Amino acid sequence: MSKVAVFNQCPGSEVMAESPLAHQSSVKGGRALIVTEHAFLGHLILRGQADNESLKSAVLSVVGVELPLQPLTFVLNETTGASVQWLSPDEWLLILPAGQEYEVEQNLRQQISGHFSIVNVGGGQTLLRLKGDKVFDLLSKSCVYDVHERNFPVGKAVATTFAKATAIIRRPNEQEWELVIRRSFADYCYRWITDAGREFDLTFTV
Amino acid sequence: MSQVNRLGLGGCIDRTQTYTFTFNGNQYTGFKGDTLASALLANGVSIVNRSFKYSRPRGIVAAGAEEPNAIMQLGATEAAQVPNIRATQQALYSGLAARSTNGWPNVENDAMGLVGKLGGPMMGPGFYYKTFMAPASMWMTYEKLIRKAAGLGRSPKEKDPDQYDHYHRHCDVLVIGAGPAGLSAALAAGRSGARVILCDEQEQMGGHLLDTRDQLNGQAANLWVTQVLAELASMPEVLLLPRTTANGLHDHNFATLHERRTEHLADTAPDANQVRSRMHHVRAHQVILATGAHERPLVYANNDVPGNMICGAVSTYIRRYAVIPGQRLVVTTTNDDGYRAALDWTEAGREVVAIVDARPNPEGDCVKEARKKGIRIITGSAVFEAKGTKRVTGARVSGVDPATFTLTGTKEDLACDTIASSGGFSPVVHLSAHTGTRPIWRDDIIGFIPGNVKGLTPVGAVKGVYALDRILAEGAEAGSKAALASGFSVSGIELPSVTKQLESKPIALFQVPHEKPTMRAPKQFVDLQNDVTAAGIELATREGFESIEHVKRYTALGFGTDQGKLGNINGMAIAARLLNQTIPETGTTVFRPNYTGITFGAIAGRHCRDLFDPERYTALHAWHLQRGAKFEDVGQWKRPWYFPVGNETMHDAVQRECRAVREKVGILDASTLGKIDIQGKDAREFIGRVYTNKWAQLGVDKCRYGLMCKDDGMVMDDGVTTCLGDNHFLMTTTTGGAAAILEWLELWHQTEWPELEVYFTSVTDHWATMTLSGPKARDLLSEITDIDLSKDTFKFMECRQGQVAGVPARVYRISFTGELTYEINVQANYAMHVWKALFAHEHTYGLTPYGTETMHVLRAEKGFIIVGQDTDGSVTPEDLGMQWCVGYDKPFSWIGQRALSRPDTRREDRKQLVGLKPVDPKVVLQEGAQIVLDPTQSIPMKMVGHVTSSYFSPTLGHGFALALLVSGSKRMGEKVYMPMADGKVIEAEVVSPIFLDPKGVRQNV
Amino acid sequence: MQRYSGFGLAKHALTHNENWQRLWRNPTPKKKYDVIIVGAGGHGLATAYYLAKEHGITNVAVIEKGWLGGGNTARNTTIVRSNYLWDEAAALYEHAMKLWEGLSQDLNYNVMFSQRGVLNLGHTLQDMRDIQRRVNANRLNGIDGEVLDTQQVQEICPILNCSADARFPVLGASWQPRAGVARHDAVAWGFARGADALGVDLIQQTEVIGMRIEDGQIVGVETNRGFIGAETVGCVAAGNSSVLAKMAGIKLPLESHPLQALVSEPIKPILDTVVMSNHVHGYASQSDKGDLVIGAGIDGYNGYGQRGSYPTIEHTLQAIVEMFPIFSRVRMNRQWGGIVDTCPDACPILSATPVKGLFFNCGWGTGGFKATPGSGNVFAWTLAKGYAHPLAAPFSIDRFVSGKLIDEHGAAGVAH
Amino acid sequence: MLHIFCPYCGEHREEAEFRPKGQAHIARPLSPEQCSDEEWAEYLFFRDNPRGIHHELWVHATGCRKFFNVTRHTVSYEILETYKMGEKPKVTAESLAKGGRS
Repeated sequence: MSKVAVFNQCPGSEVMAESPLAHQSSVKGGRALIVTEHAFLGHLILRGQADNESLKSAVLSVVGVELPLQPLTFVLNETTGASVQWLSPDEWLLILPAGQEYEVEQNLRQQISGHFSIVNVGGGQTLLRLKGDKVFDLLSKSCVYDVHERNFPVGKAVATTFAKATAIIRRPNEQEWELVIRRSFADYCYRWITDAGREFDLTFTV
Repeated sequence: MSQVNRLGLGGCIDRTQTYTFTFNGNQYTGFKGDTLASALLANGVSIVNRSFKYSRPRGIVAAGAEEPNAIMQLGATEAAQVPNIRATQQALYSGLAARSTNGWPNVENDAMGLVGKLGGPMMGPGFYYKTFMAPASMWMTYEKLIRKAAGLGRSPKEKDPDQYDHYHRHCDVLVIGAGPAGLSAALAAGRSGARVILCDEQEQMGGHLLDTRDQLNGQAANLWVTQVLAELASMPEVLLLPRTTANGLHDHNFATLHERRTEHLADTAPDANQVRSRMHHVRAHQVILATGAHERPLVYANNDVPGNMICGAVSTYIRRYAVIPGQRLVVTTTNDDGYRAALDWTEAGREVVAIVDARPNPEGDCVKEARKKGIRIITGSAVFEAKGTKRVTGARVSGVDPATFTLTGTKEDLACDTIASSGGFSPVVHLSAHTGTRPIWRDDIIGFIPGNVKGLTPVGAVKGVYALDRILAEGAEAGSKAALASGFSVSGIELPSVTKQLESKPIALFQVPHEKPTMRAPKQFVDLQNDVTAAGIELATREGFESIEHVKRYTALGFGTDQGKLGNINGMAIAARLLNQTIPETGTTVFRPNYTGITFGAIAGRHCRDLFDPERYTALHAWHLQRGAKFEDVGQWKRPWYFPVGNETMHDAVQRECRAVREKVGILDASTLGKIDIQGKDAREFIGRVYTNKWAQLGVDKCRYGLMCKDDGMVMDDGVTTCLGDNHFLMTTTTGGAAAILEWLELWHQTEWPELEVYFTSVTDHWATMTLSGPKARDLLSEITDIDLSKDTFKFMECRQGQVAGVPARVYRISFTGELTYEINVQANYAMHVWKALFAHEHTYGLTPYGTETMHVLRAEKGFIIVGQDTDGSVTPEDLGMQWCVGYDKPFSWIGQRALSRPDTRREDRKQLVGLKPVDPKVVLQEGAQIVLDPTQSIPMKMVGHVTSSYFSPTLGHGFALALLVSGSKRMGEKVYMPMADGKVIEAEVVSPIFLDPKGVRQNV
Repeated sequence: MQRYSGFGLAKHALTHNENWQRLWRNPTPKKKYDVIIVGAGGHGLATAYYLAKEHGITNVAVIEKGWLGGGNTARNTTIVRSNYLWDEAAALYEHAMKLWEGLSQDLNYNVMFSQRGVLNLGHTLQDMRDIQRRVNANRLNGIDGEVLDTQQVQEICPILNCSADARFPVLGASWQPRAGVARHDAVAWGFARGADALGVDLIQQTEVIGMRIEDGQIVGVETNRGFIGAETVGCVAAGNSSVLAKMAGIKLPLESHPLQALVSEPIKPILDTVVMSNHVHGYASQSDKGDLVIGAGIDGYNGYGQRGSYPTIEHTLQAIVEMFPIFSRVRMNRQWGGIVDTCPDACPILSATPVKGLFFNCGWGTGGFKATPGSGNVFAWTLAKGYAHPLAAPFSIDRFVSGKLIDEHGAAGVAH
Repeated sequence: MLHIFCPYCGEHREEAEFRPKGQAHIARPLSPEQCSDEEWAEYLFFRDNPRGIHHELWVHATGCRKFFNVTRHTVSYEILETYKMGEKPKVTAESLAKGGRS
């Protein structure tokens, strides 16, 4: 018997999932700031030693990208949409297409040796995508972190404060930004964003 | 009234846009581009306020942030009221409604003025410390009267209709002040491609260049301003923030900038989506301080009568606003700048009676120009007294010897209605001092300049450089250096040509001596807003207040809304003279944020109302709302407190919920419990070190309750931890402790035991937890699960994995109610599905949702503690009678163990957890009631403990409580007493804290 | 000493206020004193005053590195109350409260002690349990106080946001009517004037730079103006206690943190009582001059800079706007910081030390001002007798070894 | 507001992301049960609390969640270095005294 309990936490498609913002309604507005929730993605926290070769090779073979060792970066698999993000020297966030988290976890566990952990956290966080000319302004109103393009190029990912909550900010491409927020704070973040985005005539799709 | 003082030409105002406004109920007109002050002056309004202590009439003195008198109440409606607006910094807008803050029945005729006149001599500094002491009982009455007379404007009585926000910014170079120094600095830095922020507190950028007589490139200086601003605006990395005051400069170059976004347009934001003002939180790599200097007035007798102004303000009103604030001007000055006011005045076509210059032989270019224009110049002299009460009617002039502080020569009275004075300049060093650096006194410029602050470069007038060509050059150099220091390559800028002006040196004069001694002369004001006089400062030093901080505090010098921008240096200089010290010996004042006041709303930003603090919701929150739950705040979480049905009271609802759990089945949303996933081969060892009890033998799929202490031996958290695999545990924490406990585990791992192979990951939000509790729990759950729930297969304190309502779930058979309980955990996105599936069987099993209150009653019946309610940071596991949960012989000295053997923790008479049963079964003890053994003793009574939890139990049929009681474990069966506020004494019997099912039969069925 | 009165004011007015006497002398230090007090803040001056007045010990020097009353005495939010939870702390603060009640008359100096009452708000059920517990304990200790419900709170403070839809609704409060505020500077000046009149030397602008200890006995202090002898030395130098202790080779269980406060611009009277909330982290009162006096929290890091972090100020004003939405358009005038020496149990240290004759009075955290006369009174007794006053005894430094802490975090909280 | 270099994230971050955790390098005694009450009290409560150079523990709470050490001046608030757990400070009150810097 494995020393770690792993199980598929996703039911079949007959079970209706509810995102953390299920109770909130969409806001219709302009195109200067468009926020869209991407719920139900697979989120795994991977922890281990950065010098563990099996860790690196496992991530490469299972997720198809190099394990990012450079602080504050993440790597996107353009084909699958999966990504691996550096969170700390021994911690990474894997965001996977919906429903793949169990398989990925199993595959990683088979290939990684030594001291590591993998934890499914998909129920506990959700992802917002932001685009439009006013994203910089919205983020600047909300975060103490410098989101100017000189400091925040594509491929950067930073965990920081977001208003009075916390968030991970990611920049997958020139046009888009991503916010990973915690489930229990999601309603607060929604209210904050809609309030702070009011002057930009925001659109928020949940 | 028409705009009697408006000049026909000139000024940066838009004469095509006329605004109507009111002041003290009278209607006036002004133009777009006016400030409230310039508009009032244009309309010939002299008296704008009454003074704070003596109720003397006061007029406008300055044209900017240093104005002490023109303090207004603004707002046409109640909700839009703003107290203490400086008229000199408030842009005029259509419909603006302003009132004076003092003066009854009005500022022209103020009844309190009489009190000021008669009582004035008794109202020296600190007079209230010397009286109002007898009889002692009368102080509160005296105080009411004192308070009534105090204060300036008033707070609105309604909520603010406007919104505010924050903006976090980062830049390479922050330039504060957009005068000549700031503009050239910003331009030099901006051209390098650096990220530059240029802010300026005024409506228009340009600072002194907007009203200077100097020309740039042979043209009016403001043309150069327009050109530079246009170039800056075209640079993508340069941000221009006009109407933005840098009000604080904090550690590591963190600046707070307050941007007024609609305050210049209307009482409230014209568009509901606009923010009224915005705080920019700026982290700058380099800061260039280009804040300029404030002109100092001279201190002479009756220098507060309306019509007394500072010279620079006179020029500003004439040149920038095309307003001339009087008919006949006398200038009294110690420097060349005073002459500019006279020149501007005479060019505007009104009479300059004389320029009175304290210097014996002034020879600058502007002196020559004044002579050329035929203005009378009286040298070696000063105005020592102004005549008039509601408006200046004349100036008394005498020869003066600053060195001996005496008047010399003959005296002469000049008829005039305006006296403009200039005693030199005080650099605006404020921001440089906010992180504790003291400004440095410079005798040559007769002022303080900024001390050394890392990453801060003062430039221009703020460091005592007043020649325009040098200001521009230094600005450009500082801008280039700052960009260079931030890693950019620079090429410099071409500077505009400036006609060199020959200046003669200023002379140091602060207070002008009077023919009478200071204590007997008419009042010579130093701080106009707080009615601090030179005599007041003299009295303070006579009474032993020799430190400048004492003088300030005793006289209130500099404590007004202007924070002494005009008066502080004069006050220091006067104190220095009286104490026979130099100014630097006397000490500098400490400048602290804010530079100018900022509304609370702007500082609070968007973090108010429902955004004051995050509300955290579980995945089932919407269901609770729909079911009509009342909520309890637990940390940031909103937890259902109870679920009233119909018109039920809380008591009724809780009794019903309790019965449902004890008799049928209830369900609690326990998702807020902290959950930490722990993996690694040393997970078990680690858990054993942080919990008080033993974990070595816990098998897979088994659960165990654990207590956590700090290393001082005091209980800090508790919860159930489950072994999911040999190297895998799931720890639960209290709702409030979740984040702190995760950090606690990381702390120990990262700092003390990095060799242990273990990782912690928060899964609090990931798992939704539904606690199904009651005798029917098994029957109900078996309807929708494939897990074998039979008693002997799935035992108490075990965990199983399976499907619940088609959703993969971990089910823990643990109990906080004492009943048969299954805690169903599913990935939170599926929680609502499972919850609803359970409620599909609501009526079959009598399933009842219950809240935290019922949970508390049920757990207390079982004697289960709530950390933070039954403990308070001074309670050990032993005090709780939980020796069963303490592994005294564990090989590792777990956190808290050593502290338990200290003398005080070994004491036998510590407070211990007990149960209390009120003798009257109907009584519910008050939580927080103090316990005594002898209720007949007199006060102070010897207290021996207090009630921590208390409820009425429908199951027991009586009230019951948990309490911490001195030597409680030895008092079983004894009676204790609780003397209550209403005089009643409640009697209770000390019993075991476990009131129900001590053998645990019910949870083991 | 020239006595002060309303009549005196009128008399002096006739002579143009030219005959007022100094409040204190500016003496040259003597070679030796019976007692040296290090630190001329409120507590140190009160100690000197009571040493002279109650124990007849007048050969006393108070040595101050800056100006008297210039530390936390000049930087606090002036709140005075005695509603502490534990018997030991309550007794000490109530002793102070009783002295406050006659202080202006005793000193012949109006310290403007205004007993306008203090509300400590409760926003959660646990807040209310703690309030009940504390008020019950106060009552049985003879300290005034009652528990109010939301309606009663609203009646006492009509401008407080008591609506049920506030983020953290006000569930009730404790109310101590005898509590209030005082004029902080006047307290220092009144004690200084009183002590000086009794013969105490107030030596300002003189810094202690070392302790001279012989055979385990203090014999005096080294200063930047030379050695000054005394076999009894009491250190009462909040914000500098650890530094002084180190000079004597002693380590204290203290951390010095920045504590910030701020005032609004003066406005007409609108807030007639003191309102404090631990839960939303804000407290406010209105000074006689009209300023709203607002306390912010302690910054978490150690700091001797007399300034703290801006977010602390920001958070405090968010709390104030949450509690008093009508203040949104009132402006903050200035902020400042003090240095508080905090103890692990949020209670002070009034204690002898391993060095004979050397005593410390420190660690008051955020609670020092309200204790000023009481602290000085029991510390004077302790210095005069050489052993702890009964009210000071529980606050010995030994408690950190035995574990007998007096945990006042609940009552002390963020708010003071 | 402090600007703190996180040695794990490799860049300066705003104070709002961090939490101070008191004096650094306070090691828990390896054999607590062998400690005297005085020694245990020393470990629990007694701190250097210097006016000047202070080595202190911080955690990058909303960032990488790593604990690390900061050498900071408690009057000027200047941060002289930050360093990872397990490392020793390069700047100390003694080294500054020797180097003549203040």
